[in-house]
Amino acid sequence: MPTTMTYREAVRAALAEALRSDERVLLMGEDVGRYGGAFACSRGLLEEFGPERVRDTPLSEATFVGAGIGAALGGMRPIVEIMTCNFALLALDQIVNHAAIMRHMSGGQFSVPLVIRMASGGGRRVAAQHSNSFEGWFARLPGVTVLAPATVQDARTMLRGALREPDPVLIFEHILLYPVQGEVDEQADTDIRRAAVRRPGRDVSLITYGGSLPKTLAAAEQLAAEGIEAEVIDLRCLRPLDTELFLDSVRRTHRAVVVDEAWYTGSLAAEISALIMERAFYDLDAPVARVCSAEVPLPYAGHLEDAALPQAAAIERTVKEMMAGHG
Amino acid sequence: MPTTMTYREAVRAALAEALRSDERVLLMGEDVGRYGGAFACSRGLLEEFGPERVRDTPLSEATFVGAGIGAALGGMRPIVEIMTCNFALLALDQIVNHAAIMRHMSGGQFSVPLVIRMASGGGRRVAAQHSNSFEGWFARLPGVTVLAPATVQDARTMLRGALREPDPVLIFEHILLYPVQGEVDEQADTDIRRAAVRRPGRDVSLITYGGSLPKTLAAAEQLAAEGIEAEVIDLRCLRPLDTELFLDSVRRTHRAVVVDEAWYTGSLAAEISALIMERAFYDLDAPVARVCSAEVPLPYAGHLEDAALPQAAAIERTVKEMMAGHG
Amino acid sequence: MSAPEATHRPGQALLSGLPREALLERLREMLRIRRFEERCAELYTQGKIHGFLHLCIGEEAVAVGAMRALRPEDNVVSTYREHGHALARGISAAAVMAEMFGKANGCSRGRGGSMHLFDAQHRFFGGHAIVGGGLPIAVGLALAARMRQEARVTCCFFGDGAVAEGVFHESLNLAALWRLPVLFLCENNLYAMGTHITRHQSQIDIARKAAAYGLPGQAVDGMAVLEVEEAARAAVAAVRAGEGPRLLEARTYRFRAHSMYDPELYRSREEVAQWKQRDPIDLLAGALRQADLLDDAALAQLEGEVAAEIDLAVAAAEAGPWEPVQDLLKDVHSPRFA
Amino acid sequence: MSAPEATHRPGQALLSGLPREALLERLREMLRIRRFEERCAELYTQGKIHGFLHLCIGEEAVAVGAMRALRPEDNVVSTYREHGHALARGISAAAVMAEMFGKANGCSRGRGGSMHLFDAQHRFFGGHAIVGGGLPIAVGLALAARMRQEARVTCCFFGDGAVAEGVFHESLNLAALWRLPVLFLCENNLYAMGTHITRHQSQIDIARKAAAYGLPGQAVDGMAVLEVEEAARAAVAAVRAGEGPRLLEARTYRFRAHSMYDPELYRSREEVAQWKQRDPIDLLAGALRQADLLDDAALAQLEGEVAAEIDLAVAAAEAGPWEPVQDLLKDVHSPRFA
Ligand SMILES: Cc1ncc(C[n+]2csc(CCOP(=O)(O)OP(=O)(O)O)c2C)c(N)n1
Ligand SMILES: Cc1ncc(C[n+]2csc(CCOP(=O)(O)OP(=O)(O)O)c2C)c(N)n1
Ligand SMILES: [Mg+2]
Ligand SMILES: [Mg+2]
Repeated sequence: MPTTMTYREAVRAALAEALRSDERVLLMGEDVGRYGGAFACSRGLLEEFGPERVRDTPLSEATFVGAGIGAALGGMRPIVEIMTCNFALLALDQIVNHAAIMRHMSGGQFSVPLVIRMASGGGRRVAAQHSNSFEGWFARLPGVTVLAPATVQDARTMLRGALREPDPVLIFEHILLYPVQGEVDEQADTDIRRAAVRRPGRDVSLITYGGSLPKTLAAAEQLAAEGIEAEVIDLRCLRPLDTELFLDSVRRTHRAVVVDEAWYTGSLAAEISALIMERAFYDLDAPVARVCSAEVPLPYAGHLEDAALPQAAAIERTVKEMMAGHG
Repeated sequence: MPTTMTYREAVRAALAEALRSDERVLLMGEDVGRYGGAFACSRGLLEEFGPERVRDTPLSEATFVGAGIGAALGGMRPIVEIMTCNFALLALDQIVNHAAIMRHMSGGQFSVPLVIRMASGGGRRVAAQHSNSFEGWFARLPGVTVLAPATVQDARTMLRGALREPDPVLIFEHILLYPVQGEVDEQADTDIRRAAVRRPGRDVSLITYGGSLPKTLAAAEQLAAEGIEAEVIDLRCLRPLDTELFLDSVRRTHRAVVVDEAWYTGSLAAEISALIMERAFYDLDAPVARVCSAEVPLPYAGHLEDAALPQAAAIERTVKEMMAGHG
Repeated sequence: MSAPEATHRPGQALLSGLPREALLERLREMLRIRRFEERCAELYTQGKIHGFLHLCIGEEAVAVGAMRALRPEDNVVSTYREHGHALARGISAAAVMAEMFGKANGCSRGRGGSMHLFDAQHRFFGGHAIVGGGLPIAVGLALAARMRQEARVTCCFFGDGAVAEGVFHESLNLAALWRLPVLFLCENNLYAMGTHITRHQSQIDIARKAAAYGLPGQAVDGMAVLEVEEAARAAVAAVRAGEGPRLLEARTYRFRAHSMYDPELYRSREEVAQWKQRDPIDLLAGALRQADLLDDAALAQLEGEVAAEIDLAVAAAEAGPWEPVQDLLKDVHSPRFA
Repeated sequence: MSAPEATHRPGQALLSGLPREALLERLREMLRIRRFEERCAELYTQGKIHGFLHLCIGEEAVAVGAMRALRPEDNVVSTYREHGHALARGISAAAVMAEMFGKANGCSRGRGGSMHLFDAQHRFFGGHAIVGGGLPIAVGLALAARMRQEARVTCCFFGDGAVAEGVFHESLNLAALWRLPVLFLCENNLYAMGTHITRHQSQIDIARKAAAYGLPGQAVDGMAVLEVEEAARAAVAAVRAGEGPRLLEARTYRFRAHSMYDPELYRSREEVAQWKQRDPIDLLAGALRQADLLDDAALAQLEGEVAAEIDLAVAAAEAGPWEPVQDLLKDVHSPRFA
């Protein structure tokens, strides 16, 4: 029986469920306890689960992420919150050179079942140091799973799947999604490695994830009004990529646009484009296009921020140009 | 009049020239002084230029890189050495969220003319924490220039160009290149933003950079023996990319293979492939292929390390399959 | 440390040495910051200011006291809670307010906003919002000054929360090792967002941490502007004299929420109310009154001047231009030399 | 601190309390590490071992003393200079040697090599070569032990160079704040590669840094195995008793180069020679002889046993299989649960 909630409430419910159902689970990070989480995703959890299991940390990203690794090695199932992915750079060494590789490097002896959640993305006018989209950087790492729940449903149930993984899982929550309302089926499937078709269509495949999904769906609606039926694919899992799903789509539509809030150069969109190149080249009627952020540190001023981020209008324009053969 | 030297000597000569010709230049990093540099690239410089200008730092990557930013803001021209790019992760926040964006975010008031050098790459059996190829991560950053000198000539003269840049420049030196011998023209052009055709050819464009250049040239020689004339392009500058140069080549050869030591997924090779998709799609006779590292933390054992890294044989095989139309 | 002291030094001691003009100027500066930020909070509610807005209300004595100890040629590196620093440093209220609006006449052309104030003329090197991120940069600025034989001191502000970051440790070590001219000025307001210092520091006496780097550390009452100034002057003099870096911990308190989003679940109204009894503005004003240096009329005049300046600043911000969208990519790179 | 002390405590005091067996065992363990590493150096020259090879020769007393203070259920987190730790912890010489060869019978299946020894059975959690990288992991292991109510102590080794890294600061703070059962064991050999401690630390008294975190710190003569053991036992007992973390600084010296590539331009032969007069093996052996607990024959027997073990280890390494290339990607991920 589906219930309605916000993305933020879904995250909180997922965290509560995790803490309730497995005593090895703990939640730690800056201000996850008393403050209730910078984005209010953990409000009430300290009260329910106590300070042993819901731990406010000092501002020491490298160390509390590393402590998550150690706790995982020691038999716990830590969920570490990094307030935003911007600060994850301070912990990157621990993620890249420790968590991700420990199992392989130790000859299979030590797995790190660690879940790291972080907020990501721009659009809230918090300027260049607080608006980065670094999902794609992490999606490069052998050894980790990278998730980008884009719907309230996924915010509610993907964590359950993440906690079943034996190796590190990174979850990116786009800051613009937190207030979004949606229906949730608590019992839904939690297979975290499957991409999803969010809107079927025959003319072009729009491939996206995370905070760009709503914009892409909006663009698809607009396009439909003009007779272009776009299929919208939500990648959901950025590593490993559910390549077959989007390749199947492209093989049917013969056209693809990848929408990614990261900077254009080196974006995950480039990887998707390269994969389509390698595996569906002969099915393409037009070159794959990317709609990404402008190559600029995100400015504070609203009109500039809007101009820098991928918007529904740019997606529409790109699709229409492609359909018209100017691609 | 060209002289012969090793890549290592070329780096050292370039550093000495920089220190000699501009009193604002200083060199700092771990063991650049008394030890002479982990790769012996700065041996003798402390003796020649003294401890004020050649500074051994504590093991504090974030801080000595940040100090480089500050020194640049304060009117110096620091060259910071991070021993290897593996440790650069510890300083990534300073590079990404400070150096790269300060000029834009300050409304154009504060430029950061900082040069950061680091060793990069695998192949010396130093295992997973010491063999990463992170150039592609940095090439994503608006605001920085990323160089990968692949020849002794470039090791000798690109630094001169880098020091003329008003904004941060990151230089990656592949560890396998240091002992390589080559001819150097001290007066050569130092335009750092141009890619170079290292071997002309008509059948396929092999696009590469840094430590993969020798392997790619070796593969091209082998292919020539079998009648396939590969054009080998050395990107030299990974950001901004000299896109026109490789697109021109692909438009002539109609085929491209990108060789990149980074892990396949999300590699710079993906970006090159996506760019060719977008801008030379209709010129292609076959989909662009990538030869990259296997998706694994680099193992210590030699046979496994060899198997994980891109090798000349794999490049040859990829080209031959492409020419044969199995691509 | 967690509860404010019940009594403070009598006015006379506080005022020692300074002429009335100078004392009123300090009061005026604090008032200016206070009223400026109160206006910002209103403008935020009105949708004129966006994003994160961190007010330093309650902490004005630290900004004003410290800035008085600096010279124009000195460098300042600050945090995202830096309106007070910027104003006390001499950046015009109009330039700061326009920045809050995101206008092109803002001190960072509207690209930085509240958290990223920059001003080359005043050697104000930001406005950094990665907690602790400014410390290494300050060390580098000091290195440049030393190598260029400039007599500049670099003053670096940071909060108690930043003390937990690795760069705090690395920066103090490097600066001390190289005896660089940096004043590390910790604004200890007892909280890192919602986390009380007793829950983020195993050793809450921050000044004491200086010993781990072999440098002098000192704590000062951050609510007493003249004490802050005196301590900062002494520290800056030592730093300028080549004695190496110093750590100064100003014990203060933020009266407002961490940011505009913060429901303040983590502290009691009583705690806040108790600290408000040591409002730095009231403390100085009270001492001035006790010494017969201030009366209602004089205070009203100060308030009036400050209000007028802020009105003008808001008007300038309102009237300011937006940066043209086609300039979006400008300044990602500098114009190339040569 | 930079010059070794000319005299050391007389043998009797050193040997207090332990039976001859136990004393010989400590000597044997140190010899085992020494001879093992000497053999590694030879094998490196012969091209059997590759990559980076960091020898701990001269520092054996720290590994042996510390490991004696630990129980099997305790955790060990180590560095890239960890052959001594691994051997003293009980990992077989054969498993370590095979790892150096890159063989599949190595303790990390040949994937880690010299810098990345791992052994689940001995709770040896690596072998980390990002300097300082192991510290946060140790804190987390201790957190897990605490939450699971296991009586484990986590012993974390790191060098003086690592003390400069931000994670040192962050890890000590977090461990102390949460009173976690970690022993932070600093092997201060006076150098980070070629950089002397006086050129990388503004405060060279590392034990003193503990005060910045409100935890007890102590320095011990790292050349005297029994002193290390005694200090480690006391510290481990306190940690196990729930008193929170401790910092123990063992003052030692590496007799060999930093790695096989290091031409040692940064220190004099005299300095090395002077330290060699305090060779930990000679110190213990000398004390044992003075107390009539060791003679030439007994020493020769120990040496013989050790040599035999190492011969067998090398043979096992030589004979060991290479991991099949088709297993390259194995263990990048674990088999998925459920
Ligand atoms: C590296 C980093 N981690 C987390 C944050 C989120 N954050 C912003 S301010 C803050 C608290 C900082 O506290 P403190 O240093 O005491 O400064 P105050 O806000 O009290 O002035 C946090 C956690 C951040 N901006 N940067
Ligand atoms: C983060 C990081 N920076 C630099 C290096 C290169 N490096 C390896 S060992 C070493 C010196 C470490 O000194 P110390 O911690 O004292 O340990 P020791 O080698 O003396 O045992 C350096 C600089 C590294 N491995 N990791
Ligand atoms: Mg604070
Ligand atoms: Mg050392």
